[in-house]
Amino acid sequence: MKKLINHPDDVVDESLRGFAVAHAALVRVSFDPRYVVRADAPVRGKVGLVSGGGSGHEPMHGGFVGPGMLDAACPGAIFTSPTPDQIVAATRAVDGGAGVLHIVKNYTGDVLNFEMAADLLRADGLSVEAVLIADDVAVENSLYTAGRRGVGATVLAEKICGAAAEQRRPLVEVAELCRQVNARARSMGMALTSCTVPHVGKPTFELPDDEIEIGIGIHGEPGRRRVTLKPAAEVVALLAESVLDDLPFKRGDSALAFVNGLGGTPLCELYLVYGELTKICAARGINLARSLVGSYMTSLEMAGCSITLLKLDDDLIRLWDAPVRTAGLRWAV
Amino acid sequence: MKKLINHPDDVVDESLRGFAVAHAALVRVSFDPRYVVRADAPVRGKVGLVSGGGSGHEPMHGGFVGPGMLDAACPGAIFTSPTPDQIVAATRAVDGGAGVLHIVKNYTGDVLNFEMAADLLRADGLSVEAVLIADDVAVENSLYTAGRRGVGATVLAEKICGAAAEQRRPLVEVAELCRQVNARARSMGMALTSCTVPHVGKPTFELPDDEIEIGIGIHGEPGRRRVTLKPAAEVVALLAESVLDDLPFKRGDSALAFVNGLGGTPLCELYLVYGELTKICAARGINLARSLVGSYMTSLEMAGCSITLLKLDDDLIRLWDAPVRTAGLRWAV
Amino acid sequence: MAAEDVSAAISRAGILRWLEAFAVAVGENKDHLTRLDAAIGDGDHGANLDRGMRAVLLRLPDVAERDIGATLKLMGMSLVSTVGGASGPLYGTLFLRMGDATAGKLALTLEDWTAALRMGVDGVATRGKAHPGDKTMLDALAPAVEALDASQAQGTSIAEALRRSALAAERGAADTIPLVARRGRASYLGERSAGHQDPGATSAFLLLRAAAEGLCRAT
Amino acid sequence: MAAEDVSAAISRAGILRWLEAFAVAVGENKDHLTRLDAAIGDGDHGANLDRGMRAVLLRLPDVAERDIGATLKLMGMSLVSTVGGASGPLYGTLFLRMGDATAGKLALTLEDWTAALRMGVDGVATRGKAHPGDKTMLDALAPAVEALDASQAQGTSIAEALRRSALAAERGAADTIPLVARRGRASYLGERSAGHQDPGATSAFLLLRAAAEGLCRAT
Ligand SMILES: Nc1ncnc2c1ncn2[C@@H]1O[C@H](COP(=O)(O)OP(=O)(O)O)[C@@H](O)[C@H]1O
Ligand SMILES: Nc1ncnc2c1ncn2[C@@H]1O[C@H](COP(=O)(O)OP(=O)(O)O)[C@@H](O)[C@H]1O
Ligand SMILES: [Mg+2]
Ligand SMILES: [Mg+2]
Ligand SMILES: [Mg+2]
Ligand SMILES: [Mg+2]
Repeated sequence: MKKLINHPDDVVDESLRGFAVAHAALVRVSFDPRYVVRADAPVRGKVGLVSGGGSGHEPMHGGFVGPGMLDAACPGAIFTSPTPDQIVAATRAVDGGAGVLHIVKNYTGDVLNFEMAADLLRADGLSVEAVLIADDVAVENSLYTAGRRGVGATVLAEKICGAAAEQRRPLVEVAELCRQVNARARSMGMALTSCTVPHVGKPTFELPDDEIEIGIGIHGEPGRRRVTLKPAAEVVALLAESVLDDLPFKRGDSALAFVNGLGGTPLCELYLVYGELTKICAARGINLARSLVGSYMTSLEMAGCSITLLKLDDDLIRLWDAPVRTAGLRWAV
Repeated sequence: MKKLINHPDDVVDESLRGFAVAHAALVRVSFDPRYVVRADAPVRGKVGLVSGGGSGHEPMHGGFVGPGMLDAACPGAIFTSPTPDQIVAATRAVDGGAGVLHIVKNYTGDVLNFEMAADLLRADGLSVEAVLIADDVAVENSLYTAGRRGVGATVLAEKICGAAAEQRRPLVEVAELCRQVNARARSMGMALTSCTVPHVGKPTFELPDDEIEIGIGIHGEPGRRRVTLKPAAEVVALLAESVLDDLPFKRGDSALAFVNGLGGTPLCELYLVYGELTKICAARGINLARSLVGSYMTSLEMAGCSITLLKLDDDLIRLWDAPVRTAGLRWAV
Repeated sequence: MAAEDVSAAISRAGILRWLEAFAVAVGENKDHLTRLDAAIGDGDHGANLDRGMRAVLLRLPDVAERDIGATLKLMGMSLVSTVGGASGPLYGTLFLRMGDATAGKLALTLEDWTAALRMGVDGVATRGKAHPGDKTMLDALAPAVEALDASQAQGTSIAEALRRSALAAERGAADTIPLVARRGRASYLGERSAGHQDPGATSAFLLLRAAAEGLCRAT
Repeated sequence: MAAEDVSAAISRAGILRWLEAFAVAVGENKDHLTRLDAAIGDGDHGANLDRGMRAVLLRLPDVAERDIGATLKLMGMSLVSTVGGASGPLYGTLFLRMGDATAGKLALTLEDWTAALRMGVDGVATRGKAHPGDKTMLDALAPAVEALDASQAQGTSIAEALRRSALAAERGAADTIPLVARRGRASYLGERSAGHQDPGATSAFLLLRAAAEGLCRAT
């Protein structure tokens, strides 16, 4: 295992310590329990947005804390959901009197920990809503399973709901918007290589030199299938078609395309992937009105990418374009 | 070789195509000859800033084209400097009547191609200045060699000179500022893994599982020495001490710290590195007044990082904080 | 038979021995649990539980003088706030509910233990929305409760009842091997989850084996 | 001897044969040059020159009717605008300067050729600020010019002169092996650059071998 770390037990705290110093103007960081809040939290009268999940997906979620996006993020151990006490403390820290929305990726661990936290908070009289993000088309959607995983749509939901909360929309509206974003977004990812969880010390899975995993999860969960290494055009077609067919996206739809790197794939490849995606969408008559290309929701040093498409309307475009000032996403401010 | 590409010959153009669509509001892209210019180029009365170099270092340089930073970037083949015709065309495209500054990383190829271009442009009556960036302390500085390589300081010089040009400072001043930034900055990098140039198809060098290369160049040029894999704290100490001793930085200095990822290293490790760097600088009495942490000057998918320190003064701080709106760096606007 | 009844009961010391034995078992089986979780999950179950049980051990002295309910609640709270993942809230719920069921008690009869474990396991089922056969920790926990019921009906000794419940949990864990996961991270694998033993069911077996070993040590 | 002089002279066709032979040699030695460059540089010299010479071949028909100077200038321009790296401007300069020296000519004598190559090589030295012994292409180019001077003094045939200059370039390239690089990317290696043959000197030898083969083919 080759990593720029000290002891595996200390990775999350030490990384967070660097993050806290680098972005001291934007955020405050609590180490016990562990959470990141925007420097000016709580913002009176604004719905607070809290997310969280395992670490190792940086910049998500801590890098999305700041004006126009999240009020707080709760980083768990690497690839392990945070605990209720983190979520409770973060929620209290950002409650500005208008209630708090928990944006939760649909993994059993995240769901259960956020539920326990919400139970405790509601028992104390706080107004808490939770929305599950479940946009990964690689997973069969069924009542008899844990359901689809939350992937790329999480970043989009956090940005869009963050803008809505900044406009002082009420909790029910922000929560409904979050459900809308989830309903209108679909994602699928692929891996060229595995990643190594520090305390495990060896790759999560083995992938032969000439194979790629289609439908990979952001913790290295296996995907739909393995196929032989292909030119990018074919890989993108595989991902894009699953995504486009699922909603389905229709000719004339306006969409936001999010090409996300998994951590070990360089930006030049992500732009190449985006170029391929624009061709496929053009052929299907889908207008890519907005885009985001970069490594925003990573799986440590895994090489690969995911593609997310979000069906846009005017409100969503305005909210997407609204100012955001976080370590990971920043514009118009 | 596992990459999200089609044919190795097409990587640069195809990646640039995706980049052009993703950032159509910010830049225009010419494919023959190949260059990227800000959408509103030329800006009348403003010194034009042009840089360029081999591709594979994204977001540098194309991702730094936009208001407050570069006016144009010339991407060469992967790790190969651009050609004079690209530089000539880009320079003409951004000449707003106040002259053009070429910011050139000190590699023989970059230097010679920019020189030829400048010769041609000057012969045509254009006012062109060139400044070499040579901040890599891993290389012995000597008149009898190609001299130090240009690394992290390039990004800082492009940002700072971009802000100065935006203020309509004249060419001689912007060029002098660029030389100042170069004189006040030092860098050193290290690699955990090699990278694979697409048309070569295999790793540029072999690094055993338990060794790292200290002083690596951004094209995989060998560094000062190989050492066994160490905890991040020791690695950062190795890099930081070389950097700090070279200028030297003194107790009481104010500095900007730039922790740069080489492409395959995840952000959580870079923040951890930054955390270690803050401790070392604190112990030396150096005040890290500004910071930049992320993968801004990469070597394809190489894992590793570089550390750059720039000695700040009030003017440099103001210029650093000034608005910048590019694909890769964006704030205050 | 009053004398025998008392010696057969579960004391506060027995509860502490149980928790310590579980912590030791988790430590010893950390890599095993991690390997099981790596096969059908994300390879952190061993590390998660180990982190949690080490935290529990550190805090046990705080409750040395408290009743069993308080001890179990503290155990639950510690797990909830240190484990994370799916197993944190689930094991946390198990202990919190067992703590509710034993609030104020200084010793437990077999009936008390059985009722408390049932309440805990029901809590796990409610929190996780899993059913027996979904290939989760419930597949070890539920048979353990049933075995306790059966032992009670047959009037076995408490030591024998605990032994049988541990055995039932062990069988339950082994029986997850052919199952297709319908809950938790393993469910993403679909059919490919069959052929592997569930890590959570395996740690649940360790928990009940620790109970058989520690709760009422023969003196 | 006018007849022999003419037959011994370098015609436009000879120049085209030379450039084609060089393109072929670069194509055939692409991997070899890449390996040499990978050892002490960045492994792109083969790809760089090959890209450039393929571009040159595509554009040669444009100058089929033009004089030698124009042909060499076009060659230089093509290399400059397609090769990049250090070798692009350097080889580009070589050909541009040779083009200047042969402007308007339809055939070259040995004197013309020697003078043109000297001008080209001087251009390379000026542009690259390198000296013989710095472990660069100059270490093959400079001996080739010297050999031509010597042949001229000795009055050898043009074919023999070209053969000797190729041989001198080959030796010069081989002699770079023990040298420590002082220019270009290889200089970053310091002492570790010794023991490897310089890629640019190697391609320069290919250029002069192509000249010996193509410039004045015996008919
Ligand atoms: N919904 C559920 N109900 C009951 N147990 C579950 C549920 N989901 C997961 N589990 C148990 O949790 C175990 C995994 O725990 P762990 O690896 O610590 O968490 P995570 O899956 O979040 O990484 C599984 O083996 C399974 O026994
Ligand atoms: N300053 C210089 N003067 C003469 N030749 C040089 C100089 N620098 C480099 N070279 C030659 O260029 C060759 C490398 O060319 P190439 O690999 O194409 O460019 P780059 O080094 O930019 O990758 C070297 O082997 C050397 O012969
Ligand atoms: Mg987990
Ligand atoms: Mg090169
Ligand atoms: Mg797990
Ligand atoms: Mg080279």
